[in-house]
Formats: sequence, structure tokens, C-alpha cells
Amino acid sequence: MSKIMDAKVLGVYPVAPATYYMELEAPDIARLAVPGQFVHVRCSDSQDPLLRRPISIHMVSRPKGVLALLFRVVGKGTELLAQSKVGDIINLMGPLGKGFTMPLPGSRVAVAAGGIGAAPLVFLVQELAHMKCQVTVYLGAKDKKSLLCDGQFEQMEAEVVIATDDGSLGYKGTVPGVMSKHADWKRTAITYMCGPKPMMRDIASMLAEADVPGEASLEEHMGCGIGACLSCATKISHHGEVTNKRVCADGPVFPSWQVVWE
Amino acid sequence: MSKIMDAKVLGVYPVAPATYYMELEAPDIARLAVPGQFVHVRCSDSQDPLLRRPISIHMVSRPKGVLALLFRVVGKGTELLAQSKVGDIINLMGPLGKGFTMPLPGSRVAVAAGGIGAAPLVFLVQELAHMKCQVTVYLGAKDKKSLLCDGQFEQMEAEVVIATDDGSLGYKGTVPGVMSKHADWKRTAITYMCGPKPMMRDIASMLAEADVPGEASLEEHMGCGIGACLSCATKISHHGEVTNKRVCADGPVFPSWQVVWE
Amino acid sequence: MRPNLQVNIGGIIMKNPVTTASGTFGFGPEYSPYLDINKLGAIVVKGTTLEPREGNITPRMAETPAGMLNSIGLQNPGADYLIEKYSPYFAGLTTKVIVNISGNTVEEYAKLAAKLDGVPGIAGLEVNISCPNVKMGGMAFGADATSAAEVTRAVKGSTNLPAIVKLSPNVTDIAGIARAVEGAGADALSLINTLLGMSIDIHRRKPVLGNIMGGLSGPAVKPVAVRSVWQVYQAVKIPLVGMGGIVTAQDALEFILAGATAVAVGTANFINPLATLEVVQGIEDYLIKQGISDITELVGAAHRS
Amino acid sequence: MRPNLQVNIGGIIMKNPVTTASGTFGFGPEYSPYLDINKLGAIVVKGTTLEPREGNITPRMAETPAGMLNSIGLQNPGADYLIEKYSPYFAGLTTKVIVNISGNTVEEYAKLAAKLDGVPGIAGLEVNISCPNVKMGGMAFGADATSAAEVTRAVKGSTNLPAIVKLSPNVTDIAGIARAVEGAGADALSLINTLLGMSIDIHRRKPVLGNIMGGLSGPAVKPVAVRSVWQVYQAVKIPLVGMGGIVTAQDALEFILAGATAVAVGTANFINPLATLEVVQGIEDYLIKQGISDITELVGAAHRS
Ligand SMILES: Cc1cc2nc3c(=O)[nH]c(=O)nc-3n(C[C@H](O)[C@H](O)[C@H](O)COP(=O)(O)OP(=O)(O)OC[C@H]3O[C@@H](n4cnc5c(N)ncnc54)[C@H](O)[C@@H]3O)c2cc1C
Ligand SMILES: Cc1cc2nc3c(=O)[nH]c(=O)nc-3n(C[C@H](O)[C@H](O)[C@H](O)COP(=O)(O)OP(=O)(O)OC[C@H]3O[C@@H](n4cnc5c(N)ncnc54)[C@H](O)[C@@H]3O)c2cc1C
Ligand SMILES: Cc1cc2nc3c(=O)[nH]c(=O)nc-3n(C[C@H](O)[C@H](O)[C@H](O)COP(=O)(O)O)c2cc1C
Ligand SMILES: Cc1cc2nc3c(=O)[nH]c(=O)nc-3n(C[C@H](O)[C@H](O)[C@H](O)COP(=O)(O)O)c2cc1C
Ligand code: FES
Ligand code: FES
Repeated sequence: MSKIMDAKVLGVYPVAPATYYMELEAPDIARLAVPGQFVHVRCSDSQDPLLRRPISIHMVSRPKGVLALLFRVVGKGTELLAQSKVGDIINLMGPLGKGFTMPLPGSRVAVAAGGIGAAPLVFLVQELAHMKCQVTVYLGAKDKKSLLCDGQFEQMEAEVVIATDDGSLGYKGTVPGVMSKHADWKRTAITYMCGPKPMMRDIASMLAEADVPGEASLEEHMGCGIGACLSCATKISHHGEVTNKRVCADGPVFPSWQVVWE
Repeated sequence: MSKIMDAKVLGVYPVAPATYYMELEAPDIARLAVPGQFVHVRCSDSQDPLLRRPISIHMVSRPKGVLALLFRVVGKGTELLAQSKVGDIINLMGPLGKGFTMPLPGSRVAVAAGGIGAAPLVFLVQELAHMKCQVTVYLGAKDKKSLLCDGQFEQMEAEVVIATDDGSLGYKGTVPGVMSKHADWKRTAITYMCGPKPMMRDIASMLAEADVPGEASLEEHMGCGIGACLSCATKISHHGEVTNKRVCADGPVFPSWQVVWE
Repeated sequence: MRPNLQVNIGGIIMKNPVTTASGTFGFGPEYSPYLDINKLGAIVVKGTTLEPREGNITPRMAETPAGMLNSIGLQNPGADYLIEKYSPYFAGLTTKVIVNISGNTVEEYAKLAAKLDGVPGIAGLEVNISCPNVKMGGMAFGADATSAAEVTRAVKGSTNLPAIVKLSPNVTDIAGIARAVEGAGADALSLINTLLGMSIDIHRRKPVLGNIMGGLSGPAVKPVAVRSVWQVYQAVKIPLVGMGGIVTAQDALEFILAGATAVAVGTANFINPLATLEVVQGIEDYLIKQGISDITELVGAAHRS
Repeated sequence: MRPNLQVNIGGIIMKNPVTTASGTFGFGPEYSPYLDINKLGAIVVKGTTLEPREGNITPRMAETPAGMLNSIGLQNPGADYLIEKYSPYFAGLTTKVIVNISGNTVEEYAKLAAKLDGVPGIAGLEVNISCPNVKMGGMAFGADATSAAEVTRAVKGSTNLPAIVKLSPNVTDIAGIARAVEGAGADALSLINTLLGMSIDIHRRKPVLGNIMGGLSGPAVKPVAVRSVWQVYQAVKIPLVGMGGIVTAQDALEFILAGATAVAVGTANFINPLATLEVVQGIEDYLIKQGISDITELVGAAHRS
């Protein structure tokens, strides 16, 4: 079974401003994927855009063999993806990368999601729910209408704490802002996070201060997506030694205290 | 009124192996075009393929504001055109180039068409029919199933003489071959031609020998399509002097005896 | 308030920083059915030589990934024809007209420069020492700092028109050549001319272009062009006209941020005859959005960030 | 009858003419989940230096029209690690493994060449004198005929392994450098390395790449690469490995017809991990269709048409 395949588009739906939910028929990925992994997507058959685009695995349905993606249109590649129609064939590589480290069943954990960073965390919370973990999601967005996945998290019986930049829903401010008002996350086994770098950097330092472990899902521009080209280097500090790790193959998930936040 | 416009696709139909008929809503082109002119078509919004593709005006319906194209899929650009769907928007420049010189009304004329070269000649015969000209079409193709536009020519009451390379319909052989058996074209006011270069070269020399005027529609790879870049040069001999003329702006139709056939 | 778009290219005052790349815009009238040429900062017309030239054999053009090869070979009606037939048209335009010149010898460049001096309607010369498509009068002069400087000196000594010297990217050290040309008196530099390239027809097993090699242009070359502008900006003080693959205002802004005072649109005209105007508009929109009152503030800004 | 695909690159016998471009295929194992590496004529592994290197700061990659810029900067675990960790893997492959080497000084190249001599599993060296992404040990050596020859001589004097010297396209006269390198004893040449380019982020008003400039690769550069192979084929007698923008067998055949005895697939691996195998298959199909019994008949055929 190869890690490269053609997948049929089952549906594409707008869910928020410039944000789309897509379902693909990809049974091998659905079967093998773990939360935090991604697929490397060929958005066009032409040479413009040339390269694949990394997109997190948002959800899978193993019985149905379905892979779901949630993505924001930011440029040519995601624009083409958003325009695809039911029945179109999209070439995928995956599942790629190392996912989140799962806690012991029944643990209490925190999840911090900013903007489109919510995408991979739905799959994570799904698995955490299966493991009967007690999950608090700190969910941030620009405003109410940009908020993503709140309903999904609630359905999975996570406690959801919302923060919006403009205060149009929940706490007015950022995710680290709302976390600093809540002490809950300090008593969890681990905090998982995905979102803008400044958000993750701030949370990472709060975690470090409180001496709580955390894992962050990072982004870097990617060439190969499988560890061969070294495009996606990120600085990771381990026992005081800083080395370049590959987001695609060594990550995208790294211990938050090891990430050299720049 | 600009010569550049977005045109809506009204229909795309396969009509022969790798050959498509397409209708576009383009009232300005329908109104202004004369037979032998072409449109310069943007086949994709991406930079691959980069350049426009020149396609002859196959037919127009002035009352309906419809432009029809007939094209063969040979590469990326024509492949994309063939894949377009009803409602798609295609950017066009046109009508471009100089068309055929029309004869006196009621004249007797010959038309020689080889393969996809039939495309612009349908529009021509349409106009000739309006002018009550007596038209003989020498129509060639590889085989019966590749033959194009025979029905259309017959509907316009042209006499149609068919030649196929494999003899699966009509005379077995080439268009110049069948013409050499017919003497009719020698008694016409002019012979119009469009098709592969060797075909046109042979007919041009037959015409020269018989001292009958002819006009040939040429092809060259094009950049701008409007005479600015000099990509599409072709050698034209005029009063013994050979100069480079632009197929896009000085042609695509040239007197067949002036073309330097190489 | 609308931002200032006016720039000065070695004495040629352009109302906005957008011009056309020589050889891609004919002499101007070809594009009149599509846009109001007077809305451009300047137009640079087809490469002109002392005598008329027929150019290279066909095919002269081949599409490549996000680019095209051309081997036109400077087909043009010659300087006398230009002066007689086109200069009255040029004189009637309110945009600036820059004539691109080439020669087989240094003397030919000088003669041509002298001949065009004082012709009404001509605002400046672009000295092409970088055409890859002709044996002489082309890239040979631009490939070497000494000969590039020699041509520049000869032109400057023969005319009062501002001279923009056009550089080739097919060199080891473009900054060194730029310095030599500046030292020889060039008023401005334009870059890049096309990259030397070729395609092979695998069915006929021979080169696609009649002339074998040709010049690569279009979006494909943009990264090389931006890099060249970046390097030359660090090497000289005279203004630069940046070009190579500009399709949109975003592309043009990359060149301006890298150090170009003006930009030229070439191959993109073939795809979108309105590209130049859209670039002008897009630059203005960007300035407004970013709260910048004068385009010249942006020139080379990426070096200072 | 199946045509002969075997070629000889300066003593390295490849079962077919298709290999991988250094830096785009890791050390091999990365691509094993996607294809059977032993079906390739050879693999060229990531650029290796005497000491481990961390490479350049990020961002290290930017997409461009039909191309990409990289400024990896030779991040690699060093020669000792390669020998210890990867050479047993190499020795277990039936395809040929070529190690791409770089150094800061001529001596480093020599030491590295000596060190890799006799290591099981290594069939040859590709000497990178053309990396645009490191201050030393890179393009500087390849930009000048004298230093290119010097590196070549030093390597050849230190090893019995066949040496393929990799040329830079960022030069005025690639054929001249090729001749100098051939004269210094190179067994084969590979070309092209990346074109020096850059992109600017117009929102942040600074270069996209952390290292400012990077190397342009992918389909965009193909015309420059084919032209380089064409020119170098006319200048030297040693075999050439052609690369730059190869995505399909058609692309590869352009290089072979221009004069390349073998070809390497680089950036295309990122888009389609099976690209190399598809190129092998497509070349074989073409030979059969054209009734050619031996690939070597095709090498440089476009010069003879
Ligand atoms: C491991 C990983 C998982 C991701 N998961 C998701 C997801 O689930 N949903 C989602 O909306 N986005 C996700 N992203 C970001 C997504 O890859 C980019 O938004 C996308 O590549 C942009 O492509 P474009 O052509 O639309 O934009 P352009 O800006 O035109 O892209 C130009 C180039 O930059 C690269 N690029 C641009 N932004 C990013 C970015 N943020 N990260 C990496 N490369 C980038 C593109 O891949 C391309 O090579 C993920 C990124 C990574 C690294
Ligand atoms: C004035 C004129 C009228 C034409 N009318 C028709 C028509 O009515 N129906 C039809 O099927 N074809 C017509 N052609 C040919 C048509 O333009 C080409 O088949 C088409 O450009 C091929 O594009 P592609 O991307 O499919 O092929 P590719 O081979 O991928 O094209 C690569 C490049 O070569 C150019 N090219 C390839 N073949 C030709 C050609 N024969 N002539 C000019 N450029 C070419 C393309 O435009 C492109 O720049 C006409 C050509 C000209 C010059
Ligand atoms: C068809 C064509 C003809 C050209 N003719 C000339 C010329 O006569 N003189 C010249 O200096 N440059 C000429 N050039 C080069 C362009 O002016 C420009 O430098 C180059 O195309 C890069 O810009 P672009 O990528 O925007 O096209 C020509 C380019 C093309 C495509
Ligand atoms: C990400 C990346 C890393 C590269 N690293 C090296 C290297 O270490 N050594 C080297 O000689 N060339 C290196 N190259 C250049 C390639 O080997 C090749 O010469 C170039 O990319 C052109 O081929 P392509 O267009 O098929 O990619 C690298 C290219 C890329 C894209
Ligand atoms: S994207 Fe190639 S190593 Fe990560
Ligand atoms: S295509 Fe540009 S002049 Fe004809």
C-alpha cells in the first residue's frame, strides 16, 4: 500500500469567511492516520502552482474511508482546492509526519486552537474523547463569524472556552489571554496547541513557567513533505543543543518547550 | 468597444476524434468578424500554459451574437479548452488579422480544405453562399471518421469533393491529388485554401502553373497576435522582394503565389 | 490624497513608474485598440538598428513553462524609417517614448545615438547590449565590463538624450558590469534582458527555434530578474528600470522594493494587453493601502528592512 | 526487443540513464515508501561536507512561477556520519550511489574525496562547485575556470572514484568552464545547478528567504538547462548528466538530444515521487516507438539533424 493516491472529492462546503470543509474518499489515509498528521496535496495538474500544499488531517471516518480537510483560502493553491467539484480527483500523499503524543486514557488535557489552527485539533479531540479524556478547548478567532469548530468540540463533550479578538463572542482577547484568566490548564497532563506562532509562543512560555508539558503543531513552507529536501527546517533545542529538525518528518508536532520560538 | 472580452461558453461538443466544436457568447466578434480572421484565446488563468492560442473563427451567428470555434486537441491549451464547461468564462481577443478577399458576387470559386483547415472555411463558404457564389469544396481528411464539415458545406449548397488518405470515403489520396483529377478549379475566380503546409504548397504551385489566383491561410506560433512582437513572421515575396510579414496582422491570409513555401 | 507616482529615470520624467519592455509592444499603435497609451509612464519601442533588419528565420517563438523563448533577431525597419514614420506619432503622445537601440559595432551605436538626438517625440534611448539573438550588436557587448563601458561612452558622447543601458543576466557578475557602465556615464540602467535558453522538439529531434537558441522571458525568469535588480541596486547610484516576468502589480512591487525606480512589462502584454494599466493601478492601490505618499520611498525599501 | 538503456558516466555504469538531483532525494530511504530505488540508474545523495552543517536560516523555500527557490545551505550530517550510517544502506542497493561533495577550501574537497574513496556502496562523487547558497565551498569555485579546474585536480588527485563535476549556470561562459574542468581530469560533468534568484514579500517588504537569495530550480529553468547542455556538449568529450526542470520523459529526452548521456530529476520528485520511474519508462517507450535500439544513439542527436 503506497502513501500516494488519487482521492475523489465527495464534497466541498464553505463554513466561514474564506474557509472550506472538504471530504475526500481516501480509505488508506482514514485507516492509518493519527491526530496531528497531514496530507500533501496536489492542487493542480499544471505547473502553476507547482508544488504540493500541506494540509492537516481534520477528521477521518474509518468505517466510511473518508478524509476531511478544513482549510483557509490564502493563495493560488487553496483557491484551486476550494473550487474543486464533487467527483474531481485530487492526488494526495499521506498520512505524513508525526502526530501528537497521546496521554494516558482518562487524563485531563487542554487544547489551544487559534484560527485555522483548529483544523487538526478536531481529530485530536475526537481521539481524546474515545480515550475518555477530559478536554478543555481554548478556542480563539478574529471574530464570531470566523470562529471554527466550536460546535464539533462541544459535540465531543469538550469544555469550550471562546476568545475573539473583537469580543463578538466569549472573552475579548487572545487565547493566551483567556488562558491566563483560567487556571484549569495548569492542572492538566498536557496542553496541545495549533495556531499563529505568537499565540503558541506565548502559551509555550506560560506552560514552561507553570511547568506543564505541551505540544505544538508547527508550519513551515514545504518542498517534498517527506524529509528529503530540508526546506522545512525549524530550530529545536534538546538538552541545550539547538539543531534543525524537519517539520514534515520530525514534526509537525514538537514538544512546546523544545521549540526555539523566534 | 474593445477587442478584448470575456465570453461565456454556451456549449462544447466532440465532433470527431480529438476535435471539438465550441459555441461562445461574443456578440461584438459575431458582428465584426469576416471570414479568415481568428481569435486569440486565453485557455487558462494560470501561468501554465502561459500564452494565448490562436483559433480561427469557424462560424458566427450575428443575430444570436454567437461565435463558433472548431479545434483539434494537440496540446495543453486545446486540451483545457476542450474541458471547459457550459457557463465557463473564456477571455478572447478578436476578431484579429486580415481575412480572405471576397470575390465578385455570383463568382465561381474553389475552396481546398485539409483536416482541421476546414474550420475557417465554413465561415467563408457561408459568406460566399450569401453572395450567391458557386462553390466547389475539395475536402480532405485522414479517414472517414476524421472528415470535418462535409455536412455543413453541403447544406450551404457547395459541391463537395472528398479525398481521404486511406480511401475510406471519396477519392483515395490528398486534396492536391483529387484536384489534379478535377479541372473545375482552373475555371474559378479564385481558390481559397487552409490545411497542412505541404497540401497548400502543392496547390499553390498547381494554381501558379494554371495561372489562377489563390489565397492561403497560414499558421505560425504567436506571441501577441496583434502585430507587436514579430514572433509569427513568414516570408512573403512581392515583386521579387522577399520580406517577413506577420501572420497575425498582415495575414493569416496571403496570396498563395506570394508565399515563400519552405 | 493620491500618492505621487512620478519618477525620474536619468532625466526622463515619467508620470508613473510603468513602461513597456522593448520588443513586446511594437511601436505603440499596435496596442492602441486596447488601452490609452498615454496613461503609461513611458513606452519603450522595438529594438532599432541603423539599417533595416529582417531578423531570424522562423520558428521564432516557443512556449516554455511559465515563459517563452524568442529569437526575433531584431527585425526592424531601421532608424530612418522610425524617424520618418513613427516620430510624428511619438511627438503626439503625452507619454514619454524611449527608443531601444542596437548596433553591430561601437560606431554604429554612436551613429544611431547621434541620429536620434533631437528627433521630436523621443525622450531617451535604451542601449541594448544584451540581445541574445544576434551575432553582433548584442550580448557580446553586454557580457564584458570593458566593451559595455565602451558602448556606453560612445553613445553618451554622441547624443544629448538620456541613455539607459540594458544589462544581460547571462553573466557571472552583473553588478560589476553595472558599475562599469555607470562609470562610463550611463544615466540609468534597465534589467534584465532575456536569459539564453533553448527547447528541443523531440519528435523532429532538432531545436524548436530556427535560430537554435533564444531569449527566455516571462514569469519563469522573475526570480532571476529580482535578484539582478537587488544586486545592481547595491552596486550603483543611478536609477534602475526593472523587468523580467512582471504580470501583476505585486510582481512590479517586488522589483521596486528590490531597488527599481521604474518597471517594464514585457511578455505579459501578450497575455493581457491591459497588464501595464493594471500594474499602474495596483501600485497606486498598494501605496494608498500602506499609507505611503510617494512611490520613491519604496524604491529599494527591502534593503532597509 | 527491449532497447538498451545502459549508459556509462565516466566509469559509473548505470542500468538506465535516470538518476536523482542532489538535495532533492535525501539519502534514498526517504523515497523508499514510494518507489523501488533499485530501478533507477543511480541516485545522487544530499550534498555532503567534511563537518556536519546546520544550513541556513528559515524560510528556506519559496515557490515561484513553475519553479522554486531554495536556500538550504548544505545542511548535512557530515562525511563521518554518512560513512557510518548510510554507506551500509548504500552497499545493499543494486543501484549506483553517487555522493555530492562540497568544501570551503580546495583542501577540504580533496580530504573529502580521499575519505570517501573505497567506502563500500559509493560508486562515484559529484563535485559541487556551484551551490549558490553558501558563502564558501559553493558557486565561487564554479564561477571561474581556474578555480573550477583547481578543485577538480585536487579531487582527482585524492581518490580513485569517478568524479562528476557539477557546473553552475550563473556564469558568462559555461562552455569555457566545462573545458577547463575536463582538462583538469573530470570524468564527467553534471549541469545545471540552480540559477541564483530571489523573491520579495511585498507585505513585509523584505526578502522571502531568510538567506535573501536562493537557487531557482524546476520547470522554469529547463530552457536554460537544455541550452547549457547543448553548449557544453559542443565543448567537451566527457559524458554529461543533464538536469534542470525535468518532470517528464519528454523533458528528459530534450536533454539527451541536446547531449546529455544521463539525466537527473530534482524538484519534480517533490511533486511526484514517482517521477524518476515514469521518466525511465517514458524513455524506453520512446525508443521502442522510434525504433531505436540503444539510448546512446540518441545522445546529442539534435546536433546532427
Ligand atoms: C503541517 C501543516 C499543516 C497545515 N494544515 C493546514 C490546514 O489544515 N488548513 C489550512 O488552511 N492550512 C494549513 N496549513 C497551511 C497551508 O499549507 C497553507 O495555507 C497553504 O500551503 C497555502 O497555499 P496557497 O497556494 O493557498 O498559498 P500561497 O501563499 O500562494 O502559497 C505559496 C507557497 O507558500 C507556501 N505556504 C503559504 N502559507 C503557508 C503556511 N502557512 N504553511 C506552509 N506553507 C505555506 C505554500 O505551500 C506554497 O508553497 C498547514 C501547513 C502545514 C505546514
Ligand atoms: C491563425 C491561426 C488559426 C488557427 N485556427 C485553428 C483552428 O481553427 N482550429 C484548430 O484546431 N487549430 C487552429 N490553429 C492552430 C492552433 O493555434 C494550435 O493547435 C494551438 O495553438 C495548439 O495549442 P496547444 O496548447 O494545444 O498545443 P501545444 O503544442 O502545447 O502548444 C505549444 C505552443 O505552440 C503553439 N502552437 C502549437 N501548434 C500551433 C499551430 N499549429 N499554430 C500556431 N501555434 C501553434 C501554441 O500556440 C503554443 O504557444 C490556428 C493557428 C493559427 C496561427
Ligand atoms: C518577443 C520579444 C522581443 C524582444 N525584443 C527586444 C528588443 O528588441 N530589444 C531589447 O532590448 N529587448 C527585447 N526583448 C526583451 C524584453 O524587452 C525584456 O527585457 C524581457 O522580455 C524580459 O521581460 P518580460 O519577462 O516581462 O518579457 C524582447 C522580448 C520578447 C519576448
Ligand atoms: C531543495 C534543493 C536542495 C538542493 N541541494 C543540492 C545540493 O546539496 N547539492 C547540489 O549539488 N545541488 C543541490 N540542488 C540542486 C539540484 O541538485 C539540481 O541541480 C537543481 O535543482 C536543478 O534540477 P531540478 O530543476 O530538476 O530541481 C538542490 C536543489 C533543491 C531544489
Ligand atoms: S519539506 Fe522536504 S524535508 Fe520537509
Ligand atoms: S504574434 Fe506578435 S507579431 Fe504576430
